[in-house]
Amino acid sequence: MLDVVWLIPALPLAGFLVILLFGRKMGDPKAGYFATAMVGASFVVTVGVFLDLMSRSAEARTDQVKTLFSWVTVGSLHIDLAFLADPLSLTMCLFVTGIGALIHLYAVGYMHGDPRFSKFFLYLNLFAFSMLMLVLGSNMLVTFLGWEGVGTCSYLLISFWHERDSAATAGKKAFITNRVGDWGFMMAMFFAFWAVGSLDYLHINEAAGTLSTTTATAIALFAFVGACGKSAQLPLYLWLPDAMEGPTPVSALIHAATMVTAGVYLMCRISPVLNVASSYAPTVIAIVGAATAFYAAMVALAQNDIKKVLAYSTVSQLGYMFLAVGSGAYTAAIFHMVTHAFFKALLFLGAGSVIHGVHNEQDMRRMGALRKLMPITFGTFIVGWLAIAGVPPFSGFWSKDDILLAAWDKSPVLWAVGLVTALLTAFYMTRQVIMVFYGEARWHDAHEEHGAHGDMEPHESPWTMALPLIVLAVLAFAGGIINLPFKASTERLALWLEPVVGVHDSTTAKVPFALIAVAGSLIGIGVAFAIYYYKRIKPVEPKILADAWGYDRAVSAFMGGPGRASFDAVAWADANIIDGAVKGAGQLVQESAGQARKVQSGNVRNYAAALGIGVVLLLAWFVVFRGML
Amino acid sequence: MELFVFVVAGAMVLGGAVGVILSKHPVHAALSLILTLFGVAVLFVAQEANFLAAVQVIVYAGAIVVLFLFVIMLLGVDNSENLRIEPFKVQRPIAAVVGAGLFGLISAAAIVARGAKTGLQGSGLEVTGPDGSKLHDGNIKALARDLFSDHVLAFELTSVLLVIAVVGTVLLARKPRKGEQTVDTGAGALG
Amino acid sequence: MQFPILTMLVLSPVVGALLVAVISKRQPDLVKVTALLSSVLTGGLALWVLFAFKSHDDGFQFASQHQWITTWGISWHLGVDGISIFMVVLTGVLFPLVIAGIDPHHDHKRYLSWMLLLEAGVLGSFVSLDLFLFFVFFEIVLVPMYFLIGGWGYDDRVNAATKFFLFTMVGSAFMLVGIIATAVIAKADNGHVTFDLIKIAESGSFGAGTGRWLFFSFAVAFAVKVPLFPLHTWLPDAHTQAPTGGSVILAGVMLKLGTYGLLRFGVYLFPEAAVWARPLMLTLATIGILWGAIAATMQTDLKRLVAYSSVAHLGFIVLGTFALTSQAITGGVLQNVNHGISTGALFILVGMIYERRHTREISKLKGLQKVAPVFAGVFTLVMLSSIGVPGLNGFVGEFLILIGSFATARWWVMVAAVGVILAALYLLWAYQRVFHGEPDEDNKSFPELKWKEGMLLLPFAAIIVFAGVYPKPMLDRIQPAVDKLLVHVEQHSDWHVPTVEKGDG
Amino acid sequence: MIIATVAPTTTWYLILAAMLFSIGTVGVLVRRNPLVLFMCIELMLNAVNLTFVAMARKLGDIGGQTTVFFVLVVAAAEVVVGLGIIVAILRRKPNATTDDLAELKG
Amino acid sequence: MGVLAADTLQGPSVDWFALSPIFVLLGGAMVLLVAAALTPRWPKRWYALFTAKIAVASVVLCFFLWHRISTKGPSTLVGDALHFDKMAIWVTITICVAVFLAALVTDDYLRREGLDGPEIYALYMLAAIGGIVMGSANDLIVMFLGLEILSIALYVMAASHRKRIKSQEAGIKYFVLGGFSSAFFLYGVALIYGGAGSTNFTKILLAFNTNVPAQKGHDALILAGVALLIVGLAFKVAAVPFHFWAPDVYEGAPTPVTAFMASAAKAAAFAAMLRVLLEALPHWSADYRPVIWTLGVITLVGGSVMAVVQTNVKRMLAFSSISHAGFMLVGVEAAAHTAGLPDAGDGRSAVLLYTMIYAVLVIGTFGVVTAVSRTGDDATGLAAFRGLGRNRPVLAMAMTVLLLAQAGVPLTSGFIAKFGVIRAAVEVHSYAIAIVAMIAAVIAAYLYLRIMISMWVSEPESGDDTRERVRVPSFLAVALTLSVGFTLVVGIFPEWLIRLAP
Repeated sequence: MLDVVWLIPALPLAGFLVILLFGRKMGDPKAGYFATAMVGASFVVTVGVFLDLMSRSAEARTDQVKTLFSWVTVGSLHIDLAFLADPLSLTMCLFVTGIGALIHLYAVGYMHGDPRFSKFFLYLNLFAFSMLMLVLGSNMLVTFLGWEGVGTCSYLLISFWHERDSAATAGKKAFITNRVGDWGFMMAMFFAFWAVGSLDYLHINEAAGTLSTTTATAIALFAFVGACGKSAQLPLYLWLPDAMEGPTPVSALIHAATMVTAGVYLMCRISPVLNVASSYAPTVIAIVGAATAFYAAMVALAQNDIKKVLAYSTVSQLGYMFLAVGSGAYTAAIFHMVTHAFFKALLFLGAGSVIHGVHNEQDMRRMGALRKLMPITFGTFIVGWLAIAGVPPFSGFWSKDDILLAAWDKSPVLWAVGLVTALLTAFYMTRQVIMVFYGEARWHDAHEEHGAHGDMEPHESPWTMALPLIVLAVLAFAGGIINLPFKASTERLALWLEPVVGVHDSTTAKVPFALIAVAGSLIGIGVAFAIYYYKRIKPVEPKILADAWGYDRAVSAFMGGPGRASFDAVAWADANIIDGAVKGAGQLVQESAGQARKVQSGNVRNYAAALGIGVVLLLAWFVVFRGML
Repeated sequence: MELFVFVVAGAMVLGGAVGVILSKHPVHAALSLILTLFGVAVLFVAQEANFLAAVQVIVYAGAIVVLFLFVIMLLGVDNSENLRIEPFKVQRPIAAVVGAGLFGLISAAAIVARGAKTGLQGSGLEVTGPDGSKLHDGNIKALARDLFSDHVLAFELTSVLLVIAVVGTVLLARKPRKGEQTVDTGAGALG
Repeated sequence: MQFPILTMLVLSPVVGALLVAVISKRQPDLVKVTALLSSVLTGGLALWVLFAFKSHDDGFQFASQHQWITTWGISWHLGVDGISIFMVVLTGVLFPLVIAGIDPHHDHKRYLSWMLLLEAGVLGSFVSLDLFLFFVFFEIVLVPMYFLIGGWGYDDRVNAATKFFLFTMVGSAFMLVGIIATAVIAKADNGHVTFDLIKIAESGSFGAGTGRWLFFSFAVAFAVKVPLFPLHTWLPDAHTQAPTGGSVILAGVMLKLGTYGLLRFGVYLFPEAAVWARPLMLTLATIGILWGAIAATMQTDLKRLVAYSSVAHLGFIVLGTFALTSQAITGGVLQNVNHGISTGALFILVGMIYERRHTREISKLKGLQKVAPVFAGVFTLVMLSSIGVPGLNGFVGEFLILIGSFATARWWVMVAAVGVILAALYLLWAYQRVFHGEPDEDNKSFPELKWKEGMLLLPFAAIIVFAGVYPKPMLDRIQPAVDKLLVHVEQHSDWHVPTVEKGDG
Repeated sequence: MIIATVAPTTTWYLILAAMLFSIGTVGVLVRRNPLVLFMCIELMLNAVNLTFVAMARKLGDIGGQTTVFFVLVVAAAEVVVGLGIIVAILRRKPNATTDDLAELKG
Repeated sequence: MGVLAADTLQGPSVDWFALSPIFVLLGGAMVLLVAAALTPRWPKRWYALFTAKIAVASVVLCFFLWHRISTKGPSTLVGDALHFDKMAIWVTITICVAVFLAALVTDDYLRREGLDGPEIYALYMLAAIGGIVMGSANDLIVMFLGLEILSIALYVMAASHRKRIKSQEAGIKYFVLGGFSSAFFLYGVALIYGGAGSTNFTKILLAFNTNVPAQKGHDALILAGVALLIVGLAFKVAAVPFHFWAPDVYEGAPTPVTAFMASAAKAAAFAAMLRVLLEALPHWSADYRPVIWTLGVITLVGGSVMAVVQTNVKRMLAFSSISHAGFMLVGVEAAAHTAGLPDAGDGRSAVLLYTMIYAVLVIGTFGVVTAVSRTGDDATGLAAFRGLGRNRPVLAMAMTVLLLAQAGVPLTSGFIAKFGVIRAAVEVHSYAIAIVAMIAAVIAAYLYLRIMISMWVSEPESGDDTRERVRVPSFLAVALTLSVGFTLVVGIFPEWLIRLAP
């Protein structure tokens, strides 16, 4: 099966091409089903490849490179369009195609009736293709191809409803912010090529041991800059909350489950380099991760948009993953990535279902009491909530616990930040659940305000949307079994990934920390209930949190103010100084000609005088300077 | 003796020249010119160019100046010119500088180079008799000899020049035929 | 004797132009068909050259040399190598498309004649192996382009055309003196005066001072043509005022005369000086990348924006050229082609917008994607190519330039790569303002892409994707010539192309 | 007696000629009447003639004198043509000075 | 003191055949004048045809003479007064070509303007003799006479349009300034004669080959003479600051005469300059070279810059002609570097090539202006060219080619000409002036562009359609065809002409 690894991205690509050509003819919903089928098929192939790889020995799992053709080859630079099928990439592929297929299916229901239905699936398939390229690429450039591809699809999908200015702006913002990160990615590539002479992961990781510390640090940190862009870390996270302008399946697939984890994936992929880098490199990553996690969790406390809460939550959880990466616990990062993909996709899809149900309302203050009206959505959402809150035995508990443990090994301060973040996470998720599903139904007023017509009663979603919710709920609940920390043999993921990312040895006792974490979660949930359900405590939702500490506004103000002014200055200088010099030269000629013209007075005596002066000058030269001196 | 001639003739030459440029009336200018031409003729004699002196008087004073006077009379352009007015302020200072410069520089060159010798041997100003005696028409003969040997081409070319002068005057003097309109609107309708 | 295909290639558009000029004005269809046939024939010849071109051959192929002005040591010497082959092909392909697909609206006969003459000039420039001959073609292209801008351009066309003509001529002024001086000075090595590029380059040994001055004289001309910051200000004017066809050709192939010239005549003839001038050229290129991008961002005219983007893109090519590594130069040569395709297509699209709306003001356009989704889709594809998204052609060249330059010009690359971010900024922002949003009254009736227009754009789109996915055939043909050039540079200067040591220890 | 002892050398004549020439030049620059202007040119030509004759004597070469002939012819031809042009103009613009003939300019 | 024997005069031997081009022209002029005076008015075009045939006959004779020089080598004629070498023949051909083309251009013009008659044609031929003599002179006096023949004929022709006061103004301006400057030239001849002992080039050279003035200042008279000679010639070629007459005269003179003036007179004057500086005065090349350099630079810049603001095409072309003179001075400067050396360098042949090319070019250009100026010869503003591309595309195309050639665009003869002089300059390492020349060419290009814009781009304005239609009579068409043909042929296949240039 390994030989057909190329089929994994090829199937969505085929889907893209078919929909490109015949999408309109297929129409709603056939195009959607077709797209789903392609990603589903890709999942099947992935499973096949996965099983094939499983059957091989651990040593033979890491160097399975399948080359399609030579892509960019100049001199010493050999870049093949090749796939690296190893435990890490296949893990990614499994959940990318798996969750991807579910979300495709979900989208068939969600996007039903949209005039650009087929185009949505066109982009979605293209995204799946790009994401798989990113994951499977055997060298940094193929990854970069996918990296930019997912960015482009993200752009296209965020601004899918481009008639809305905010959507268009958000799409652009996402792309450009990502590009800032891409700059880092490119620099990492350049450094790698310069130092190693190759962009192949196998070569780079093999040569990692021989790299100088400085080079390794440079590669690692530049790659991290790229990761920050893609995975929405401080200070580049800005685009992700805005990206919620896209249709909800997009948010679920791209901005929660898959694309945003690419940064984490990249860091794990080049973990050998990171391991030999200066010690401050991982520390920087860990600090940025922890800071982001905490910061975003704070912001999530005060959001009222159902998707914004999840968006900040995603930022926060990604911060967790980087905390893990920075702490050297790559397996934990991947583990959390997988579980996060399950529960966050679930939460987003649930949120989408809610939005769908309440007719495109996203403000939680205009929801409430939906648990009866949307039972499936409610039930699955609860699973997601408990998973993200870190309540055992839901999947989130296991993965988060792993990370906290690793953080403790790195530094107790980081652990403390992580713990507080976990508490906050539990709190704001509980707040969300209560605001959406409990309390009084506030959506009546909303609809009256809108002057709605007919029966606007919220309703449960169709099966295409419900089925993915249920599957994901199961995964979110049970996802933890892939890496249970009871004994070495139950740490299946760690074993599986060990040939690629190594193993993170920890001697710290696990149980006390697990208990502390659970306690934190429960405290968060409890406080939230006290505030929002029982209304015992007055909610504190400072504006500054809702405003994300004003960071976004400050950046916008900078861009619109000094940034734009400096751009204007360049444009001005171009027109007036550089082109001005050119025009000035022209004018100089014109003006001196105008002056000279006056001498050409038409009077013959003037001409004779000029001639006479010429004569005297010539004579003076010849007689005085050449003859006498 | 030669100095005396030089001074007197020089005074004539320069006086006449100054007269030309300072007389308000063109007729006076023409008369002053005659004075200069005579002075030059005298100097020719002093320089052993007797024949040229005669030609100078006949051609210049006799023909050219008469032609000038003729045109002045013919056209009646004998109104005097007010020399006190100069529309171009810089014109006269420039004229002064140019005049002084020319004079000064060429004189300087003449003075500096006064001792210079050339490697060429002159052919002599006069033809002598077979016995080396001086002939009364030696200068004329020498001129004639030179004119028809070394300078024969130049001499022939003067004929072309004269033909041009003839054709030119014919062309210029031809009056516009009847009915022909002159185009004087200098505005250049399409300019 | 070998079939003189390159001579045919250069002369067939000339013949076409003469035929077009001779055919009566009353037979407009015949005029068009003749012009098209002539350009298609030329394109066919160009493709023939491409297919007959031996990859992995680093020398000049199809070379033909005939006496021309023997007294002055000038010959009709043509040949292609990996550096020029794709420029020839691009020229051969672009012209038929432009001639077939873009309507000048009036005076077709004259327009087509100039177009074909332009093609001959451009092709001639790319295949000349004689300095004099090159100069002749380099300079002659100004004339048709001048008339195309002046005759079929927009409101301010006269000023723009004049500026274009004079600005470029100033550069050429230096080059002409430089060319002659090169030949005269090289006489000492050759024994007789020759303008033959190869002879001079292989035997010429210029003293450092002399070589630098000569290099400077060439570089000025090419820098104007490229255009390199700060000599670029003619370009926005020329592009904005030129008719669509003119803009496509201008951006597509004419600017490449500059980058091509820098490589072929600057680096090849004066390796020592080129190495010496590296810091300056790299800096100017880098400034140009950022400057062009920033200026593009602030433009209010869509076509002007694309024009400034050319300044930025060509900055990359110059950067690659003077990085003097195999990857960077190969990338630069490739990027010549890629930029020609994507920016050419962008100009076609902008031209179509102008045809429909009679404005190029970004502020007057809005929401076109809603009314013309296919048009917007094509625009998006081309735009992404121009931004340099991997998988499309624009990326490969840019990437090679940057990665190749990194070894020898690290700090410049780090700054220049910021241009990649800015490229996204100005294009996406413009795209948003033009295509996104709800169309207003004026833009509601914006017509969708027509069948014929689609056929025009299809080849562009095909190349954009193909060259992005599988650039290997191109790279295989470019690289040998580039490597040969680098060996030449190493032999004639103290330059050493860095080789990657496995692990820098 | 100074007069008897000092003979004027060629240089004297040259200086005299230079002075005459300069006066002629100044005349061209300051006189507005075209006829007088021509006369000034004649002055210049005479200065040249004087130079030629002086040189001829110094060099003992008849060529200089011959040249004076040609100058005479040239002067005559010039005057004929010049007066022809002046007549043509003055017939249309009586009493015109050179300052009045300035339509062509710039 | 030399003493001559009073025996019978033995005149110099005359090689009649070698002088035949001059005699043909002279005879042509005389026949034309006499026959025309004795017979009733000739049929239309006969005068021009006759003149053209004479010019062709001269050129044909030149071919034989050329062959003779090629085989037997150069010599001098009529008592060492004239050179008989390839350069002389080259100048003769150039001037006869100018006569030929000018006659064709003049033909219809004279009838259009109601000025028809044989005199102008006779003057062309006579002036040509002057030009040829200037270019072949081996004696300063002969050169002076040639100069005067050419000049006086031109004064007359410039003033010959009886109906245009501008023409007469041009005539008198040219005459006054011309007389003024030839006085300087003549004074220069006198001083050199005084310093060297002869006016004959061979003898001057000889005098200083054997007796170089050792003492500082002993050559002061010669130096002053060189200065004045340069003034006279610079005036003739219209070099700044001796150029002031040119724009006024070019504008005022009848257009075909302007054409003749710009071609033949310039060619003759440059040939004369080369003769004087290189053959008579090579010993002073270090003295006059900086002067030529300076004149060249200010002529190039001045001519180009002043052209920029003109609106009258004839005036523009006058300034452009000044700028071209600057280019030729670049060549002269290059030639001066090798003056008197056995290896003569390329400067001289470059200048001669330039004069030939420019002569053909400029007559063609003014030929178009002749057609466009319409009856009255006054429609020479830029506006008069508006819409020419639409109404008379072939004429406009011809003008475009000629203008591009003047601008020095490759594949036209103008480029070859410029390349030649720049190459000559670079060969002697005069880089600065070469670059100045090229930059000046760019500035000058602006004015050609303006004319082209007027023809092709500018929209007709109200009133334009009421203008007299531009006619292209057959003789003019022939002249333009030949001129454009030569421009392109030489531009594309210049080898033969370059090889010929002496």
